[in-house]
Amino acid sequence: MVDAGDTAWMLVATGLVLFMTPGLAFFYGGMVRAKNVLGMLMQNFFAMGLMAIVWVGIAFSLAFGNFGDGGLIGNLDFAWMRHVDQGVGPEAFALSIPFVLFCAYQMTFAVITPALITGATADRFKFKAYAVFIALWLVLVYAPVAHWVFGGGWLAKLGALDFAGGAVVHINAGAAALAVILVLGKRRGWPREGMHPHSLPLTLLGTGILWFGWFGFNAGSALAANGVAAQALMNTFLAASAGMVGWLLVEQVKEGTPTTLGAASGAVAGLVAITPCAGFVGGMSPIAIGFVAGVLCVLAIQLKFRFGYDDSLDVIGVHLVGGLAGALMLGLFADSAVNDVVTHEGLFLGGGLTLLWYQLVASVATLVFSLVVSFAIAKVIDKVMGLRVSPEDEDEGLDASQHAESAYSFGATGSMDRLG
Amino acid sequence: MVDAGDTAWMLVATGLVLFMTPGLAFFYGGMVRAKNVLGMLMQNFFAMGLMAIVWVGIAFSLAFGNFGDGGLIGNLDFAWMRHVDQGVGPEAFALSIPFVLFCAYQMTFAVITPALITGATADRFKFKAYAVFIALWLVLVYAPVAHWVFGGGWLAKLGALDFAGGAVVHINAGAAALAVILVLGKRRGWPREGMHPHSLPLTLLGTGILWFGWFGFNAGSALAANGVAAQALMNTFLAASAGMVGWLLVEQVKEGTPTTLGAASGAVAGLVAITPCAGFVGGMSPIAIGFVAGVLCVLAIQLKFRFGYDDSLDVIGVHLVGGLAGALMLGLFADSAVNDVVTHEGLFLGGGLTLLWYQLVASVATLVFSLVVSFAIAKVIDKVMGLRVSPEDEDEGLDASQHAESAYSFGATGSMDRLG
Amino acid sequence: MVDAGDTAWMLVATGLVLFMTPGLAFFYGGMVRAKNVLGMLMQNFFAMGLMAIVWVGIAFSLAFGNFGDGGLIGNLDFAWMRHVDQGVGPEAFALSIPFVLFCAYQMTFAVITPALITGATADRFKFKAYAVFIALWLVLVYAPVAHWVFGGGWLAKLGALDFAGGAVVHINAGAAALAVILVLGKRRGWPREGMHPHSLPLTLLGTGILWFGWFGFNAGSALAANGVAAQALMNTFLAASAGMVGWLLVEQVKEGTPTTLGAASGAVAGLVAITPCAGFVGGMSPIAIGFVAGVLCVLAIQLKFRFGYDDSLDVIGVHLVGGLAGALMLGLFADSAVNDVVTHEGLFLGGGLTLLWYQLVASVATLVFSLVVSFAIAKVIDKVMGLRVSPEDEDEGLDASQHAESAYSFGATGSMDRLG
Amino acid sequence: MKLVTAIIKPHKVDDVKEALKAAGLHGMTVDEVKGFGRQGGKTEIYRGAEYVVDLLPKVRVETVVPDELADQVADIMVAAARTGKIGDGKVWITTVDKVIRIRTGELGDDAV
Amino acid sequence: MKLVTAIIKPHKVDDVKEALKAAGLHGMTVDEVKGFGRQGGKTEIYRGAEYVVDLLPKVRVETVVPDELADQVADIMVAAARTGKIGDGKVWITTVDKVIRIRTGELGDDAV
Amino acid sequence: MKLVTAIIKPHKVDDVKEALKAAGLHGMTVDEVKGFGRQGGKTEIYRGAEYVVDLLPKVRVETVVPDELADQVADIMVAAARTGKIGDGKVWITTVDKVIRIRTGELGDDAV
Ligand SMILES: Nc1ncnc2c1ncn2[C@@H]1O[C@H](COP(=O)(O)OP(=O)(O)O)[C@@H](O)[C@H]1O
Ligand SMILES: Nc1ncnc2c1ncn2[C@@H]1O[C@H](COP(=O)(O)OP(=O)(O)O)[C@@H](O)[C@H]1O
Ligand SMILES: Nc1ncnc2c1ncn2[C@@H]1O[C@H](COP(=O)(O)OP(=O)(O)O)[C@@H](O)[C@H]1O
Repeated sequence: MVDAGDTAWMLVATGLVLFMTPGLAFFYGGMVRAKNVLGMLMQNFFAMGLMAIVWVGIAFSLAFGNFGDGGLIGNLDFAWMRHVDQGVGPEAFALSIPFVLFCAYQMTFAVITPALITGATADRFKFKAYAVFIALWLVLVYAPVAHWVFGGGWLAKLGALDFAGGAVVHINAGAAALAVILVLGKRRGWPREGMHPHSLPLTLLGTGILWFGWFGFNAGSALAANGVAAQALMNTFLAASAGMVGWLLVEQVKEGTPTTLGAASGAVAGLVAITPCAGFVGGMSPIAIGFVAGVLCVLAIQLKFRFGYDDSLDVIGVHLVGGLAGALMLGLFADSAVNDVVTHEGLFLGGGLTLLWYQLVASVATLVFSLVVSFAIAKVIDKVMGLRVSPEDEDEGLDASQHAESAYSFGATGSMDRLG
Repeated sequence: MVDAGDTAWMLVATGLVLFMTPGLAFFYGGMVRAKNVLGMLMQNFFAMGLMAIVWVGIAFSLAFGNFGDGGLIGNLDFAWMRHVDQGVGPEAFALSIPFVLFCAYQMTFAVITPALITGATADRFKFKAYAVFIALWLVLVYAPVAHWVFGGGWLAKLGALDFAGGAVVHINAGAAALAVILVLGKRRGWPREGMHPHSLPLTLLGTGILWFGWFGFNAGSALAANGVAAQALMNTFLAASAGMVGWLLVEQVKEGTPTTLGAASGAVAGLVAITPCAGFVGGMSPIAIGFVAGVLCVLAIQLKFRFGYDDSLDVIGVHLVGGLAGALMLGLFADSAVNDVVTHEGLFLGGGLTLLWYQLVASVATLVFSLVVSFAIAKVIDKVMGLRVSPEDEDEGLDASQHAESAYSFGATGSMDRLG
Repeated sequence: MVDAGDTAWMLVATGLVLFMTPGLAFFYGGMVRAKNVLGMLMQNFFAMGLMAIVWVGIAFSLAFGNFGDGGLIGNLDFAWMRHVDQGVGPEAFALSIPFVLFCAYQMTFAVITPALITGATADRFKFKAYAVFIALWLVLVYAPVAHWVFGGGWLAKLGALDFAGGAVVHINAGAAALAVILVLGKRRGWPREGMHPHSLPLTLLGTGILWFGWFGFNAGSALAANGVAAQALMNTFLAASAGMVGWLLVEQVKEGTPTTLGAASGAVAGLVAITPCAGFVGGMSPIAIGFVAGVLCVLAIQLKFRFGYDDSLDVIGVHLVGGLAGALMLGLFADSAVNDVVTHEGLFLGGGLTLLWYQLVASVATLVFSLVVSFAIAKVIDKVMGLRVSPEDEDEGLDASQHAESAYSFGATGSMDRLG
Repeated sequence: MKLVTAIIKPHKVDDVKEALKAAGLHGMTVDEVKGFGRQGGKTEIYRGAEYVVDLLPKVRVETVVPDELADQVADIMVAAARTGKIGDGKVWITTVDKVIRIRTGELGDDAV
Repeated sequence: MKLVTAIIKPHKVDDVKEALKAAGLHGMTVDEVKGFGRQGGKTEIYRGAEYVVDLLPKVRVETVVPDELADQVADIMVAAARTGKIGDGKVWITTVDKVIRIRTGELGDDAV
Repeated sequence: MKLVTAIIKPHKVDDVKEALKAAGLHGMTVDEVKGFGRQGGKTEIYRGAEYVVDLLPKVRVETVVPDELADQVADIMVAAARTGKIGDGKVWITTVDKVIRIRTGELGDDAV
């Protein structure tokens, strides 16, 4: 039966996660140069447009059809909104909210996950190629992985845990980001030139919205307004805080100066790492998880200079590494007192290595699958229509070249005359 | 009896709709030139100040007093907060939330509706005249129309449907916008000069907030955390997405370039059109409704060049046209399986032309009433105190001339000395 | 027992109050000069990091341990998250939500209260000294005062009322702000030079977020989704509106021009004043309270020029004065019909002077305690590590000197070369 | 060659540009500056106190022209930029020793 | 007439303006520029890596003055803008052939 | 002394800076300007209508150099800023009567 309290919370949680995509747009948008900010915002906002339609059209059904089958992919039972109505949905889902709300809530995940990739591909992804890429990616990569984990597929059956999408969202998007930039190549001038943020206040605005929205992302994944949701919210908060502190401490030690971008990035790193753990751990664990993630990620973002791939805004360093860290640390901290879904406790709670092993399997499977399929999609698109803008367009910036706009006009000398 | 779940949702929904007005301020504020941005923000924020007071003072009572009388206007039963308390209110309202919360929720609509007008009148409305205008407008135009539709007045009795304010909010504000600009006249230099947006990121911020807040606007109009609210949220999401895609497709075909402003505007067009339909349609209908609205509105905003009225930021093109489109499309798509309030189904669901006819009556009635009375109010204010700023003030910009401020000061040479 | 409706609301309310801290960051950040904006944002965001950890580590327990003892400070029962779980907590709390959620909700207050101080100390507080200051302050000042009032300490026992933190948050932070600036001294150049806002749109963004979030702050303080929460939300809304109108009226009379910064500040003044009253008053009282606060605060911010202390962004003028005004006006307007916790009604409702006296005691006690202890902490830190940046660092700005960053880079000539 | 520099009111940029175009000139460079002069400042309100902002927005227009056109171009600018109100700005002429078009290396009159 | 141009540190603008005012000068035009010089750059941190920003914010002040005042005005500016630390900037003087006040058409010394 | 002024494309700033450094020059001042010229404008779309933006972003580079270096410096700038496409900009040279280093009061060649 539909419960009003649970429904109230999930209505809001859906809104909160939806709001994260603009938040992500600003987080990334502030970090690019002024000539590319609209390109970045557009890619994120456009995901809110296109992904929603692809989701209800087919991807939701591929992810959640045949729920609990332990398999690789769903079916078409729910495609085109069939059976997606105000009832609580098939019994297997054990929902206390309308099924249509469950679908909308999951839709917000399907919007933001491909959008995460845009941070790595910043400043050079052709808009139309991007649009085609994310449409294919949602169906061919996201939907299956979501089925494996959230849809009762083989990883769920195996016993791997993922509360709100450490694997489905962060490892998945991070691996895809790596695949796409391997095809795209580096930005012109990188790494010699410092392509520094054009507006850190915009990035901090994004951070604030992300943090706020992440309460919906993680606590909403309880699918009810209950104790687990409350615990997930507390854990989310603490991990973000600890991630920030961890990242800043490393900066302080290494450079002598904590930065605002570091504060923002550290909080996000903590949020990423707590995502798989949010409803499964308790006590001070989230502080440990967030702190480790903050420290790890600030070190990980230096790898791109070593290996020479241009992960422009550090999607791999933060989401892939942070997602892996979180998924694995769940194998250390999972606590059955927090959530009885936890059947094998974490290593530090005396549960041995079992869960850690499952977590490793789930992480590696997601990583490899996403990397390979995403690379293939990117390659095909590159052949067919070109993945990257021309050098001239890149120099001019995405705003002018892809959207015939300019982001800012503060001065008095930007006058235009209407043509035709 | 007050239900905690429903109350939880409506507390939040009230907050969400409240947050839309700043969202609208940024949506519009980004589109004006840098010298007018504070003028725009001020008009929107000031609506949050003044309208709230006028609402609880008298307008709420005029809108919702004599609930269900099938008449033209309410009475003074609830004026000055009388009987507006923590109980569920008069039985006719059939509320499961405190009446004071219902009043607050409706108040947010009374704040944003007049604020919508400011997009059309950008850059030239005298601030004090604006303040007087919206105060009178809320009482003389908004309150009666709200009574007709939401307060159980003649349109409700007739059988016209309006879930969250297609007529009350969008047609109403759009028609008022047209009336006011007929009195105000065009901006100096328009249409020769391109008065392009000074900060598209600000506009996109507004878009993100509006989309987020619109979940409260539409799903909140269920007044409970139930299946209808869930359906309304899903529909709202999909219509925004489809509106964006529709608008961008037209841009792609016409100009070869999709723009970020187009993405923002298309999403808003979809949101406007779904507003009257949100809790009455299901399945893939919201995608059709949003898509048609996106396509229609991008074409409609060209009308101002044809007819020579300066609807500066396209309130008429988006809210009036989008509102009409939504109200009428409800006559096509209304589905009694979604909401048993629907007694005559839409044309496409085999319900014939009845509902479509009611919708047409409601739309035209609202349009004409708002146009005529708004025009009269604007004319009177123009006579008494002048509606428009002087040409010098307009050239200088509203920020300096109306508020003695400047919006931005990034540089090092903006020093000031204190006088006196 | 945990109630889903109440829990749904409190999950959201926690998110809303968390979101206020970024809001505050932008509200303040827009008001400082461009060279100091990151310094300001960092101080606020960093509070979200550090304060959360200090809170669950010890301060929560000091504030809420020994609940209802009528004493001066709590104990260590809940330190380190002990007993902070998914149950409803000790009976004395009479909660219908998980105790861990109560702790998270209160945590958001512990984050924003020290952050409020940053407005007074703008442009000159050394970042590391700030970090140490707020950590000590949370434990030595905030936790005890929270115990006195929210934790059933001596002021609660006495009969003083404080719905959502007029004393605990606003008087407390305002007095601390005064203490710190007495140690810090004035900004270089003040008051001769006008250090005007670098981005009023950013300040208005902050205002919008604060207003939105304040619904969670005040209506959330009901700790349930009930009639009192609804009333608190309505009161919060109206007081903000009336505060804005009051402030603007004074500007209109004094200077002939209402400003957008005035609109923002007036709304905040109204919100501050209604904070202690939100769940205890009804009818039109919130309009009176907000209006008086708006008028009072716009006059109060001139005091700094008279007395020569540099309260940079008017924390004292708005939070200390507004908080005092609200706490005392509760002694006038408290209404037992609104909330049966009110045992002595306000003077205007025929309850005599009793409550007013309690309110005065609570206000003065908080003010004096906070002023004295905060001053001592600031002095000690100043001795040990220096509280203020060097004159060169101040001239260069906090962004460069404290964080080795610059906030904005709109142009084409900000290129950088990577070192090492 | 001569360099004609004009400091004008911002909203006059388009008029000056059009006037130069009409006179057959093919290039100019503009930037936003702030001017202090007889015009005095404007008053802004901040926190209820009045402040004078005495550096006002202006635009600098620079155009390099052959010697014989300099006076004429200056006059065109003066005419196009005039509002008759205080703060209209100045035009001045300086001598340029040499001018080169970067793209082609052309010199002198051919370069502009 | 002479054009005296100064490149100075941003926080010295007010001092220079006051000094010119005190010397009875009625006008100047300023704009924000970036300077590269002996001062070297400042270090910024981005993503844990250090970068040098070697174009530093400066302000350009231009004032047209009668020939006989040029040296004196240059000295006033030098005095007002000096901090003694590297990066204080330069002042240079060039010759102006003609100056016109837009509002009135006045020429030469009358125009400034 | 001579003042060499270049109007160049924004993304050429670093190249020009490096070229000047390589040639042993110790200072320059740059600012962002907008240029109108043969290059024509670029098209922006606003609300489904096309607009031409005919003031394009450019950067002005100014460097004061000893007389004998002026031509050489101009050539260096021309070479470093050239893309060969329309809109590359101009370089011009004017005569400086006097130059002072603010910090030390040094004059002429010693000042730059
Ligand atoms: N001596 C000067 N040198 C350089 N620029 C000047 C000078 N005098 C005025 N200006 C510029 O011209 C602008 C207008 O000058 P002002 O004295 O206010 O009015 P007007 O030119 O109408 O007499 C100033 O804002 C400043 O930018
Ligand atoms: N040769 C030059 N031509 C033009 N501007 C110069 C030149 N040399 C220096 N500048 C300007 O003067 C500023 C200060 O110069 P710098 O060499 O750093 O210090 P200082 O003037 O104290 O010796 C530079 O940032 C630059 O703007
Ligand atoms: N006569 C001129 N005076 C001053 N600046 C000029 C002049 N002509 C061109 N410019 C500047 O040089 C830039 C490039 O000129 P343009 O004519 O477009 O191309 P090109 O220099 O390649 O022929 C212009 O944008 C403008 O800033």
